[in-house]
Amino acid sequence: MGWFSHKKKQAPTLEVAKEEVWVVCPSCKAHVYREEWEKNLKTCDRCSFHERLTSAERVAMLLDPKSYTELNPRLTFSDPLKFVDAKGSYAEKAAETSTKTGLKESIITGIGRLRGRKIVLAVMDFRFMGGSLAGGTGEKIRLAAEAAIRHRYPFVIVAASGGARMHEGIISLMQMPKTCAAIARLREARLPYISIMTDPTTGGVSASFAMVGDIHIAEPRALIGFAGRRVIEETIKQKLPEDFQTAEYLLAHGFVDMIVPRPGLRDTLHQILAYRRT
Amino acid sequence: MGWFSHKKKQAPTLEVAKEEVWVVCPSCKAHVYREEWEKNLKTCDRCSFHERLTSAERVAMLLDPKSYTELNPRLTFSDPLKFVDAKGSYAEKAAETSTKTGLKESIITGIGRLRGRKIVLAVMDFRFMGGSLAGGTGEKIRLAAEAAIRHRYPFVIVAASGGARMHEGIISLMQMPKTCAAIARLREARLPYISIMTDPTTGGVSASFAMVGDIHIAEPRALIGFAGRRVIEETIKQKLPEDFQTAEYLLAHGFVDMIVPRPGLRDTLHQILAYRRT
Amino acid sequence: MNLDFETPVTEIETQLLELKAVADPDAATRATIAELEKQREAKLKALYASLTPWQTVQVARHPERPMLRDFIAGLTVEFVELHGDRLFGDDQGIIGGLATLKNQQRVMILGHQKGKNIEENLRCNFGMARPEGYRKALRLMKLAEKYGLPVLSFIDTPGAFPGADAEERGQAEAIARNMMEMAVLKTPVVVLITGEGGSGGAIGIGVGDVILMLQYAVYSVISPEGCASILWRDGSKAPEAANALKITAPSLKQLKIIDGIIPEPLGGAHRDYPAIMQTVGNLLGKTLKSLVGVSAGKLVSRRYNKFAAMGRAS
Amino acid sequence: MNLDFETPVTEIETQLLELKAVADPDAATRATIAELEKQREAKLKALYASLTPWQTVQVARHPERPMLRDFIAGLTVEFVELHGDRLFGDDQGIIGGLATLKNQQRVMILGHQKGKNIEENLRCNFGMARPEGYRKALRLMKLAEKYGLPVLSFIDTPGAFPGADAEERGQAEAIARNMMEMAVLKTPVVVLITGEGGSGGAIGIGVGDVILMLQYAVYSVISPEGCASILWRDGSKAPEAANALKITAPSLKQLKIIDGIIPEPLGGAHRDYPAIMQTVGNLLGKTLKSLVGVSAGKLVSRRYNKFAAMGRAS
Ligand SMILES: [Zn+2]
Ligand SMILES: [Zn+2]
Repeated sequence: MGWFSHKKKQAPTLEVAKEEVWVVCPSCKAHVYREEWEKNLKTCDRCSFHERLTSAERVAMLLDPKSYTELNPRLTFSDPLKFVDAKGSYAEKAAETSTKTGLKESIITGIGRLRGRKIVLAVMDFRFMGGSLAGGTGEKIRLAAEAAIRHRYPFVIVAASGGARMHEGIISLMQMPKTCAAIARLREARLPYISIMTDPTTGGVSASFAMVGDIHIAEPRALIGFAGRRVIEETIKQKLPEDFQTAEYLLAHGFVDMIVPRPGLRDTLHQILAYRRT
Repeated sequence: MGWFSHKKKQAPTLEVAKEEVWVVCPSCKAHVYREEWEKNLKTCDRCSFHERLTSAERVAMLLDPKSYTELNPRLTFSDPLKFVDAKGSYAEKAAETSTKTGLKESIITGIGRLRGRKIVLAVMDFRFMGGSLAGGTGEKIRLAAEAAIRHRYPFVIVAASGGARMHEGIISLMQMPKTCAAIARLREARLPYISIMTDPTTGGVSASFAMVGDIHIAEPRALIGFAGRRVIEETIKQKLPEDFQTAEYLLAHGFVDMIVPRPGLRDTLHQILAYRRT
Repeated sequence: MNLDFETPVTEIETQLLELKAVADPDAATRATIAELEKQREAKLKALYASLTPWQTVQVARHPERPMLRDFIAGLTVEFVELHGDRLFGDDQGIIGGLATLKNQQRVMILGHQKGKNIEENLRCNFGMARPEGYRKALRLMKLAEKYGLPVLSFIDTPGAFPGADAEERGQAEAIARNMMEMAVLKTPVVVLITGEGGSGGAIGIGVGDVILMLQYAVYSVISPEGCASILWRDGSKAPEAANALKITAPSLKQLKIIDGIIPEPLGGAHRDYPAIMQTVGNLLGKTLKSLVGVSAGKLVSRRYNKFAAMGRAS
Repeated sequence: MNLDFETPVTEIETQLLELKAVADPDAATRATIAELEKQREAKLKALYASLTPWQTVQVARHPERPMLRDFIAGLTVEFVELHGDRLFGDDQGIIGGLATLKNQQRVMILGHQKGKNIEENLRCNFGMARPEGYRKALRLMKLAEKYGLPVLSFIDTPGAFPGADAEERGQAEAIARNMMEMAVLKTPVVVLITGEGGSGGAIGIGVGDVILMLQYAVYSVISPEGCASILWRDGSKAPEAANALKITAPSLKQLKIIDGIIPEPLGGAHRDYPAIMQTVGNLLGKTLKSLVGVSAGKLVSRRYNKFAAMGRAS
């Protein structure tokens, strides 16, 4: 849904020379010691720019070391529509992406400990076709939610997605109700379901599992929204304000419980999850 | 809550000479045959002005003849605060009103048939201290809701009130949660609860049982609102639009399901109540 | 009003018009008229027997295609419209209310409402709903659950309204919440895609026990134009995108997204309202009968499994 | 900052200030200071032993009276604020979040938030909430129900905000819905009136199992000024109205509207934050302990009976 083009504008890659000791913040251009940049989990404490993380980095940052066992590691993308577009076949493109990233789909799910507490964690990965929501993604979320219910663990999801993956057409669209039906079961089981919205959380993902969390935590400045900015501007024939569809905008409009800089995420989650008494 | 003063402005009495064959519509001043005025249940089909009805008129207009048995007819106002103001004692004022109107409180409740179907009907009467909500009013609504649950009849309420009655102070305020708790029980019992908002439905009544109906039916041009118009204008230091807090305004803003001219109320209720299958 | 690809038919129809305009036509003229009518029907049959997905999109978007109020007029003997979301407003892009079908079955009907002219379209925003529309729909569905009424959800929208106000008031939340609540609604839900199944805007009221689709309706994660402009870098490649996206009823039936295809009269529903009403009415009657006896628990678990199966690596 | 009726005390305090300003006071000065302090306390005790309802209103509205964030700071070891109603906005007139009390009891705290200066008051609208504030409160209460957390609702508001926008977005609906849902919330609810119990604005988050009230708080169906301007035709008759309306804690306890009065330190809570926090903390702890074991069903039926009894012709 109009999000891939977005990739170029929003996520300037990091200008860094391997042996360089410095990192230049893509947003405010500040020069930051590489060490400090890593310590701050690739965020800029001057302008709070948050660089995208891989799912592996996300898991490492949230869970206790060596506490993570992946669920459904072999579940991979499928090609229900035998989709071919101007750039060739979806199956090939996905296979390529898979080899390049080592990922089998746009999400990894598993069970691990967060400061000692067992949780089910699902983490999307923008590198796999923009973190787009497709059959495999929805299925892994559903299976993870079922695992949470079986073990009675809280379920935490980290959204990072350009929306539904067009290449799987209607199957991708159906992952929206499918994941929401799974979240409804979590609610029935009175299990905590925390949604962490990172940059970007858009389209079909914002309009499904990401937006029905008990508690919504957004990373600063994350782009969170349903319709594409350009589509909206064409519709209303006006420029949108700078902060439109940012985490801060959603906080002001009532859709996000809190904005937590990345370094504070793990402790905040630990804090919140202690409040479950059912 | 600031509504009595309202009585003078909003409800111009009917200029009619007993033996006159004409009635002058207080709103558009049209001359209407008395017979036609009565046939239209005291409404003007030129400007849709709806004159206030007494509770007895309301019952007669909605229920099949001789099908109405009153519930708690002897339940009367009480004076928990022994309230006395500049105009004297509340107890005396209420007693006077009672003698003048034959009413014991601002509401009458009972069981009757609406085109053959048994319902519990509660009808407020503006003549009794502006239809204000006080201890006796809340208690009769609660008891009526309990009767509906016992008999598994739908509950229909006709609101006509200036809000909570100051003379019973906090007791009046407590009728708001008390009635809402009774409505919650109706919901639990899956019994239809229809709220008919007539002129005026304001203050504590609009902010309690009148506004949590399965279906909201408003009479045309009825004044429906929470805070007093004058209070709001003082707060925002601006004049409010003419249609502010009218039934039509609430329809546009999503708080009323439909506006039904009085002559059509009985059939509409009959229509709606046929849809209950639990 | 005929579609571009129906030009062969249009030509015959223009001739027929001229001939029929003749006051009292002689035998020869009458014979030609009959012949032309036979040709017209054959042409129409041929065209509609091999519609391409992109042509199907045109039929699905036909301005005279029956819209929700037409279905309500054609399928019910009574409709009591209910307004408002009890929170913010009364969106005209989604309407709904209590209804009695011709077979006397009482239901809650809701769905997208498009306009037949510019004035109606401005009022109902071309069938593109705002959050308050989805929240009204949810209120009506919960009311149906309370009264024990089955829900009939009609889908025909280009998509959820992509406006700044809609975004501001939580279009994403409204759609997500609807799907979650519909997934566990304790009453039968029948979904009928009649025209355009516009992505999130459609699935926002599209979770049900039985999903039916009119023969020439379409249902897609993105419009063919949108997909073409992104994956083909060229909006004019919409026909290719339409092919690739598998958005027609036969494809969706094959992909097990829908449960039934409702045949349309020759040349599409817009050419014969009574016929489509008859077909839809019968199928709805049967479908409801099959669902009404099922316990709420069983309905909900079957619903969960139905959507769970969509996208499982078969 | 002293109140008008405290002028006798203020006089003594001014003298004390002067004397205490003396660098190293001689024995005589020290004796006078001690004497004056004894007199000050006696004066304060006398005044507060016989506060009129109208004087109580002044104390309840005192700008330095502890407000919700003060109670949160004083009663909890952890507070995780939660924002937004997931529908329209994040009202600052009502705030809430997860909290751990000093006795390690985990709760959901919510309530009206007033400001200590004009800037804060503009942000939180003087503690007068809009519909989105009540809807945020309801979301947090439902979350507490899901997590099995008791709810602590702090009341301190002049009333629900009487603005055109608040009316437009359904202030009446938001308050009515809250009372209905709180009536059947399947978790313990403790309500604490700390300052002004402003009519509908208060009861909108005021339905609970135990209703506690600070000694000098007030709780009324209408402000004394509002009542006076209507029933006495003269706003300056507020003191009479305050008497007639029975809005102080003792009267409300007698009328069985509240379950307990929390004693305040001499001269009101604003004169000794630590003391009031201590008292409130202890009572809350005990109250919660008494409720936590009770089944949800019993809580809800007792709640129903509690409010049913209010106004029954005794
Ligand atoms: Zn920076
Ligand atoms: Zn008139």
